[in-house]
Amino acid sequence: MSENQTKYTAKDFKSDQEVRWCPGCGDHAILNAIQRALPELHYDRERYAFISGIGCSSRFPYYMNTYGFHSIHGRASAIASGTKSANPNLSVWQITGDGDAMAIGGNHFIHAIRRNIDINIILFNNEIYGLTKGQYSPCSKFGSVTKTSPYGTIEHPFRPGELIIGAQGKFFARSYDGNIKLSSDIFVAAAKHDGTSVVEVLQNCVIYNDKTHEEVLGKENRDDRIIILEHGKKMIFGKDGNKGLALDGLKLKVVTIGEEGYTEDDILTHDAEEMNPGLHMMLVNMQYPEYPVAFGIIRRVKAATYDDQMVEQIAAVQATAKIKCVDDLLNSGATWDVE
Amino acid sequence: MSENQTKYTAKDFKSDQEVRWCPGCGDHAILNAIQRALPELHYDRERYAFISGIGCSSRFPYYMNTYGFHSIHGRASAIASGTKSANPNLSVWQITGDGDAMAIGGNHFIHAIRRNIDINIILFNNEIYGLTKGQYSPCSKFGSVTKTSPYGTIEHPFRPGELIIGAQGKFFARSYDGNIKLSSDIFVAAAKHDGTSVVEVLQNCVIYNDKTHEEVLGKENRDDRIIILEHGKKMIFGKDGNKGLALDGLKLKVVTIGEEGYTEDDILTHDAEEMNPGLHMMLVNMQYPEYPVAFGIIRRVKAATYDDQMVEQIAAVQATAKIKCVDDLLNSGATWDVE
Amino acid sequence: MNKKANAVQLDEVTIRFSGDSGDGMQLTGTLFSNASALFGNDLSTFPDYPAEIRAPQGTVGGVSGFQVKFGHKEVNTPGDYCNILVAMNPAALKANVQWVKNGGTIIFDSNSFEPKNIARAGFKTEDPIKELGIEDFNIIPAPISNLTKEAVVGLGMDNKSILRCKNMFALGIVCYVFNRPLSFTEEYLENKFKKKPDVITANKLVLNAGYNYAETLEALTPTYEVAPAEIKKGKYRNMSGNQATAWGLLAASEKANLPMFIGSYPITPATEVLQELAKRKDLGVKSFQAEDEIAGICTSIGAAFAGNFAVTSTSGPGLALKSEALGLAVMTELPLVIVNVQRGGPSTGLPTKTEQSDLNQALYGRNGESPIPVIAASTPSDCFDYAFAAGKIAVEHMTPIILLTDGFLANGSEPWRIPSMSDYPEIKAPIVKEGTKDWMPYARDEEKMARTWAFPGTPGLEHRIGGLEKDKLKGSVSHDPINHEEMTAIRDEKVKRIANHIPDLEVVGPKEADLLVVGWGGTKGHLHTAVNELLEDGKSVALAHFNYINPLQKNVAEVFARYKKIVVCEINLGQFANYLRMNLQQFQYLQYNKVQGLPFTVIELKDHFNKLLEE
Amino acid sequence: MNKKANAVQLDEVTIRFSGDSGDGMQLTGTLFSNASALFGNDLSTFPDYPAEIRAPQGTVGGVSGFQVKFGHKEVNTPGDYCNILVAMNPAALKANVQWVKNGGTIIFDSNSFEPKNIARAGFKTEDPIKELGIEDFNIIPAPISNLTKEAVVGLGMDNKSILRCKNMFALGIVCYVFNRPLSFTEEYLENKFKKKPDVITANKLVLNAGYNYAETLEALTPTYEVAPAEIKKGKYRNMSGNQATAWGLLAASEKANLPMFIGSYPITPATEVLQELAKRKDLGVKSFQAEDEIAGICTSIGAAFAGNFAVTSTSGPGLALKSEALGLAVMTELPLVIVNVQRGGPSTGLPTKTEQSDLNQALYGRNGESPIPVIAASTPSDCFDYAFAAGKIAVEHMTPIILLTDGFLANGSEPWRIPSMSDYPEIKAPIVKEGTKDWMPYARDEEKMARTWAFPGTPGLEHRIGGLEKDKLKGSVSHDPINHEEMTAIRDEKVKRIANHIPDLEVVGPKEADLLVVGWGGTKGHLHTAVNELLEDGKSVALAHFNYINPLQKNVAEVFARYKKIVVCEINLGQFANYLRMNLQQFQYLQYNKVQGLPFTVIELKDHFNKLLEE
Ligand SMILES: Cc1ncc(C[n+]2csc(CCOP(=O)(O)OP(=O)(O)O)c2C)c(N)n1
Ligand SMILES: Cc1ncc(C[n+]2csc(CCOP(=O)(O)OP(=O)(O)O)c2C)c(N)n1
Ligand code: SF4
Ligand code: SF4
Ligand SMILES: [Mg+2]
Ligand SMILES: [Mg+2]
Repeated sequence: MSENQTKYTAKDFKSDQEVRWCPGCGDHAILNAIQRALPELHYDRERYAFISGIGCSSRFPYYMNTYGFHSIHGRASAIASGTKSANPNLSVWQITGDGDAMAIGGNHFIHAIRRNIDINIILFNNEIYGLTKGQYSPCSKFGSVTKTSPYGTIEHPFRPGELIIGAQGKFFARSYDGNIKLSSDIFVAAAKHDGTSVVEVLQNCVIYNDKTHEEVLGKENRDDRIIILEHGKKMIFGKDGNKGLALDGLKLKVVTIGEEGYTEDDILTHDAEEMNPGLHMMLVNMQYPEYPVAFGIIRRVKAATYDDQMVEQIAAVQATAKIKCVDDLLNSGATWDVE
Repeated sequence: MSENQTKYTAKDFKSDQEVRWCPGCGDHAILNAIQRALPELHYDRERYAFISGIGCSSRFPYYMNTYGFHSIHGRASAIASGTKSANPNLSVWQITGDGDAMAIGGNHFIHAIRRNIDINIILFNNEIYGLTKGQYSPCSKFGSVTKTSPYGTIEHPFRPGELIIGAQGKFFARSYDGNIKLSSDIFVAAAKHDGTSVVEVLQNCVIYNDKTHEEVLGKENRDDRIIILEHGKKMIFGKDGNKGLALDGLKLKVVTIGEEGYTEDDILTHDAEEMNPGLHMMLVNMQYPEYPVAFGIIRRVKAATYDDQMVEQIAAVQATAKIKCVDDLLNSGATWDVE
Repeated sequence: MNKKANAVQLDEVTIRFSGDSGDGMQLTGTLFSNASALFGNDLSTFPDYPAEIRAPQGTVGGVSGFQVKFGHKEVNTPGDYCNILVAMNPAALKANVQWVKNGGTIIFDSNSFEPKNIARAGFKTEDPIKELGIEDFNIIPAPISNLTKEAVVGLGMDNKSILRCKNMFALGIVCYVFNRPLSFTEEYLENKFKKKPDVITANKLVLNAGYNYAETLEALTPTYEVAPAEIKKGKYRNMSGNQATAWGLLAASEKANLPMFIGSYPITPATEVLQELAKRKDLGVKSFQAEDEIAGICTSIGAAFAGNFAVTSTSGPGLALKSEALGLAVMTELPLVIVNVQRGGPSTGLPTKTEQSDLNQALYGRNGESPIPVIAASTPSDCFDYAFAAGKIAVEHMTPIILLTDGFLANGSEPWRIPSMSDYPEIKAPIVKEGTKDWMPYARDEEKMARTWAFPGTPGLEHRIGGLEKDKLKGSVSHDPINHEEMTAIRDEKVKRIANHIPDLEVVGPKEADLLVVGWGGTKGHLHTAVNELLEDGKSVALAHFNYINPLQKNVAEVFARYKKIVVCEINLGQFANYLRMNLQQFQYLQYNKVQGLPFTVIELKDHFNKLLEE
Repeated sequence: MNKKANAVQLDEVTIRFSGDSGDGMQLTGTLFSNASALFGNDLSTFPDYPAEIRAPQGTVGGVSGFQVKFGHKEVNTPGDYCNILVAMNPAALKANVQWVKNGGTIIFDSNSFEPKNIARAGFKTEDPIKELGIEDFNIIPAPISNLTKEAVVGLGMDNKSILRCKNMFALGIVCYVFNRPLSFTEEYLENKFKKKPDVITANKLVLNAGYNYAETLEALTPTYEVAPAEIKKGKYRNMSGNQATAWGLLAASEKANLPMFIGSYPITPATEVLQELAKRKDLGVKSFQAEDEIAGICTSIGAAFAGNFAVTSTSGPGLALKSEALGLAVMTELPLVIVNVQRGGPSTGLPTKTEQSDLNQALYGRNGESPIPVIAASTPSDCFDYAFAAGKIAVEHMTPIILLTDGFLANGSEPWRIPSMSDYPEIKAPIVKEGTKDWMPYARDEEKMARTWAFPGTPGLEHRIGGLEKDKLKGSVSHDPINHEEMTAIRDEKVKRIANHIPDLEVVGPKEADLLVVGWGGTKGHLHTAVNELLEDGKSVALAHFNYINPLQKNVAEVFARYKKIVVCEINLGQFANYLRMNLQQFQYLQYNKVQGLPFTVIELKDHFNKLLEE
């Protein structure tokens, strides 16, 4: 895509619509993060299209002063795929919730990812259906008590990153609502990546699933329970910056530098661009308390995108085609004259 | 499930319906393999329910002298989940094609797997839509020329095993139509496994995608291009039984025993029961020519099943419940008398 | 509680409680309604939630309301306009003033009427009362916030917790005005907050403070009394439409002696049906929250195949998604109840509002000739009976059936006399027994034309079903042209024959009259009230309200023939009217339609009927 | 090619080619048809595929047929019954004998009539001719297999390849009988097998062998001649319904000057629409094979949002799945053409057979008040025109529109005079230009009531659309009751106004008559032929065939009023008849319905109409 001069501030992306999320909802922060990210991207404002399904999170497009489409539940990936194919010159963003993307929208979601169509999917994961007032989602923790699971769920939750990689995901990153800087940096990277990029943002629903991420993201302990990965950098974390991830056979292991003989050299260096998904899979699957939860860009690998190839294939065929218009077509092949 | 005396032969599972697949279609062999497997299982015949979607492969239930349901395109996983939940005492099998399971049926497929409901899914993968006469499927190789891709597809195919593991798959095995013994053994193991088991069977469609698996499965070279994994056994393959898989950092490597200093000790031992999916993911992703393609039971790990837990949860609640019938319910909670 | 001497006797009263979403107005309304029910009034309630997303505090978009009408006669609607509005903030006043009867009473929290809140609510001046032109209403400003704070002084509560008790102050006021004992509410608080004695204390203090405040307040005297209604003796409970639907299905499952399975996906305003059933593990319910609506119905079809009493619940957009699978249920002739709680459409439409516009979809929304019976409930509590009826038809006639309710019924509630299950008929499932000789899956009984049901697991009955056309006896796939024509006719006739098993259409009012009002489903309360009032005025009018839609009852033509004019009233553009036109072409149908996401008002109905009578 | 002296002149002839799925009967039929077209006959063809799965060789289930009727007058149907049946094996004879005219000619491969094959076909005796009771037909056994082998002796071909040429032998025979030059077929073979000269040689040899064999065969003399039809001068090509649909859409996209996007999922019998468009990368078509039908329509909606000419194609079960998203297209008022190629229902039904039973679904299969225009094509080649018309309406009226065709049209074909695109009207998309001041997304033009279309990428027109109810001007979300009622009325009226932009209903036959035959969609050829024949017999009958269904044309009532009786003929249980009842209640409608997965026959139509005329 062609790029222009920076000319926007976050404010330019605010629409005139009153923001209607609950006070304290994590969605507000994510909205801020996107509005902060876009000015970094140098696209003209009219080239953005924000497309969502249904859910609290999916109200998002109304709050963006860009083109927007608040569609129907679960179908945003398909609609966004159509929009991007129809006009590859647009910067297309899908906004979706854990229910919207992974319950009813699961099929379109994995197929968009498989096709590697160049859209940016921001997945607001609050592990609950917010808009319908608190039923469990496919991401709710095992045993969650919700309105439809009064005795606790009996379902194993999806781990979004794992499913995405299983669906041939080429770009996966994780952030959380509270970290606007991290989110906004990741959104910029996601937009710059060619192909489907999925960013899971852990988001707090104050009303129906308050503090679901607290164990990991609570301010107290956060530094010891999360790791923010950066491509090319050592996998180091912790309040004191002395913990790290090392390899133990085929598994990952948390070690403390300077203890049990571990030095910084033993710590793995993050390679987001490795094609083989093995290690990335382990990283997305890390769960507290055994591991810190991984944030940042976990996987970012290059591959042909659907929209580019569509354009190229059409151009290649047209370059040598005999049929240039419908009249040509109608008169092509077997015809005969009646006189 | 309770077990009975063996009392059946393959013939007992043949229905009176004329088998209507093309002569030479790989489906015939898979039918044979299932009819050979069932007598090993000791269930009474009436406890089997075969449930399919739509596709050539999905005609399968008609040919089985068991309960059967030839449903609608893509929905077999959901229907089978309902049948199993309604009567956990049944042995429920889903028969599906690559289009049925992974195109239109993708969402139900990954959710059944995630829930780990105890059904056996046999996925006939011919990398094409057979019944509709030859359009590409989500599993068709990149660049495939088909009726809907006259200039070659521009889509990255799913690798079923990878998607299944990404969806929290607990049992995944791979076989091919030509190997009735292998298929039948795997079907028996799949049935014995508690939880969703998915068996991908590489199947040849002689009419619309002939020889799509030939490069790997062609008789000539097959032995050097596939590896049949067995739990607890070394990962050895090749015509001469001297090739094997070893670890190279975080990656797999094909080595020849006795060459470059490799001995049998360097060869990995297959552990299908390892919970961490990292290595299993690498195994399902092995592609010729870099690697041999893996067959056999690649992953088989234990986890709570949806149907068991549903039964247990109901039993636990009922054990102490005050409400035993609808009259109790109607009279429970806040009521008042009008006199 | 001392009965006040100067209490004014009223026939019926409508109160609307309104405030911010967080103000607890639904609870306040419910508690007041329950107290009134306990007192012996008949009543009807309806909550008016804000649209899906909680708007910022203090804005009109975030206002939540709850209306209750109670009376000493039969009460069939929650009332068009209210006599009393309780408004907890300026936004609540603004949003609801249109629903107050001319000259009605407005009690509001005067502490919240300060400039910031007034501006937030979108008033242009600082005097909302004047701006709204309601100076001559009975305006009662009450310093609710401040008095609430005072009431709990010394308990050491933080401000937020204190303000959460405001609603109890309002409730206290209203209880005083209508002479309702506080005991019921106090009991409720004690049960609800068992583990938080502080909360109990605080709430009780505030409740009583409100009561006492009202007593000392001149503006409120005289107090009112709505005498108990003369309602049938018995044990009562409050029932909302969704709860009644869920329970009616449970009743059918019990009477059919089949385990219950519900496969469903949450959607407003149908979600509570799933939620109610998910609670009922005690009754063995298998509730399956599916990944989407398609899986909702497909798991249910799978469960029906396995021999369970199978149900799926949804609202309009979800029913659309179920269309394809509905056809499979038609073709496989499996029993299945589809509950559709209608909301405003098309598309996502107005999800929290009521409408009757899914009738066409229920009747025709499938490929091919795909007949499905359709019935509709008409009051919150009769959802129980029609859910039961749907279950009975499904199982006995071996067919999917669609039960239509709507947002108005679903969320509305009314007192319900608890029946005994022994009053309900058995449901006889045509299950094939083990050992049945020469059984054929698609052979059917002569009368109902229902096929029989063989459960997987039964030895000797192994068979295969599916979505392809079936041989009319063996059920195997058949491409035979004549067989297809016969099966098409059979499926059609099977649904038509249900008419032999349902009660006749009954009419409210005279057997012959100038005007027959026709309605169906959730409009019954309003139509009934309007027609009753016209009858009291001596007008020549009657009401034929439909619960059975496909097939129509057998006596409909005979009923219609007795009236000079027929007007079909619906919350849509005339879907039932058109359905009548094609089924009973011999009559002329006038239409009265409203598509505002709201129920009819009795007033507008009466006006319209009067006009028709004069023409 | 020498014109034979003793050739008998015929007005029209119907031939049916039949054999195993692998016998190449579709190709044989197509080549013969093309040769006839080239010769100047008018014609109509229809393939009769076996049901979805290839049955084992030699069984009745595996028989594939191709029927062509050609004549020197206008030919509107592929013929009810055939004059000549070509049967390549016993199963083909068995499956098709019911379609041979009494006393007709049956040419069969006598070599294939050996015991094994006879048994496979399900004959009980060894003499199929006798068993079928057709001894007095004109039975012509020809040793096709053996003579084919002889013809290529010495070419060193394997048996399988040789037998693949059998169909050319049969073609040769028929070409001789009807005096068709072989040159056309030879040219075809040369083109098709350019890279396989051996195959060309073999096929040509066999073709000529068949021709020569027929010449020497007494039973076939005299030969027949069907003189060229007097058809309009011009350049012609053969068109099947699905191809015509795809190309008509391309034409609309070109005339609208918008790039074309199709999001679709394969389904019988609609798949070729997608396939045809997937080929057209030369014309810039973006074809998106989606993961399911929902994604098919949703990608198209996304493309329409982005400013493409968007299309989605499917058949009944797929349309059911698109129901919910159709509502979104209605609400967002985006242009979108939905092609639905009807097949036998309900559910999977009879996927390879034709039916007209998706009309209800097209009209009503959505939640809420969700009006969508519906039009239907009526011949294989006029699919082009109605696809074009659908595109024009969609874009100019800013609406989704459903185009109905059916399996009979989709697979049938007929010669088509190639038009020039300059004969087609421009399509004017109401696109908003950059710089438009004070633009509002839901403001609309007075006449059509279409809103305007702002493409993402245009500076200054940033806006948001969606499935929630819209403010009638700004397009933002609105929960206002009155706005909802107005928008409901606007959406309804917008579709009704299309009636101002479509041609009037035309009648075939007299302006007034005893009987008006009414049909719609794919039955036109048969109805037309039947009515024409009755008119020739001097009967008082006329035909009103509908292509525009919603809205109806403005003159329909006026037309209907001129006839004594109206009979509505449909391949369903009466969906259009019911639609007419509710729209034009003042008329009485008789019905004539058939639901066998087959088109009407002209004979049964005439019989029925004659009966009605006599009553
Ligand atoms: C077809 C359909 N089914 C169901 C719904 C009801 N519904 C709306 S949003 C939602 C789930 C929302 O959860 P999520 O996507 O996680 O978003 P959140 O509200 O948590 O941000 C559901 C079930 C709907 N609108 N449409
Ligand atoms: C709702 C719906 N959409 C589309 C179809 C058409 N259809 C039938 S089978 C099929 C794909 C079959 O492919 P696969 O599942 O791989 O089975 P195979 O025939 O290859 O065994 C399609 C697209 C259908 N029957 N129903
Ligand atoms: S309900 Fe939860 S997710 Fe929705 S706006 Fe409120 S806090 Fe946010
Ligand atoms: S079309 Fe292909 S998959 Fe289908 S029956 Fe024939 S060979 Fe098998
Ligand atoms: Mg959520
Ligand atoms: Mg396939």
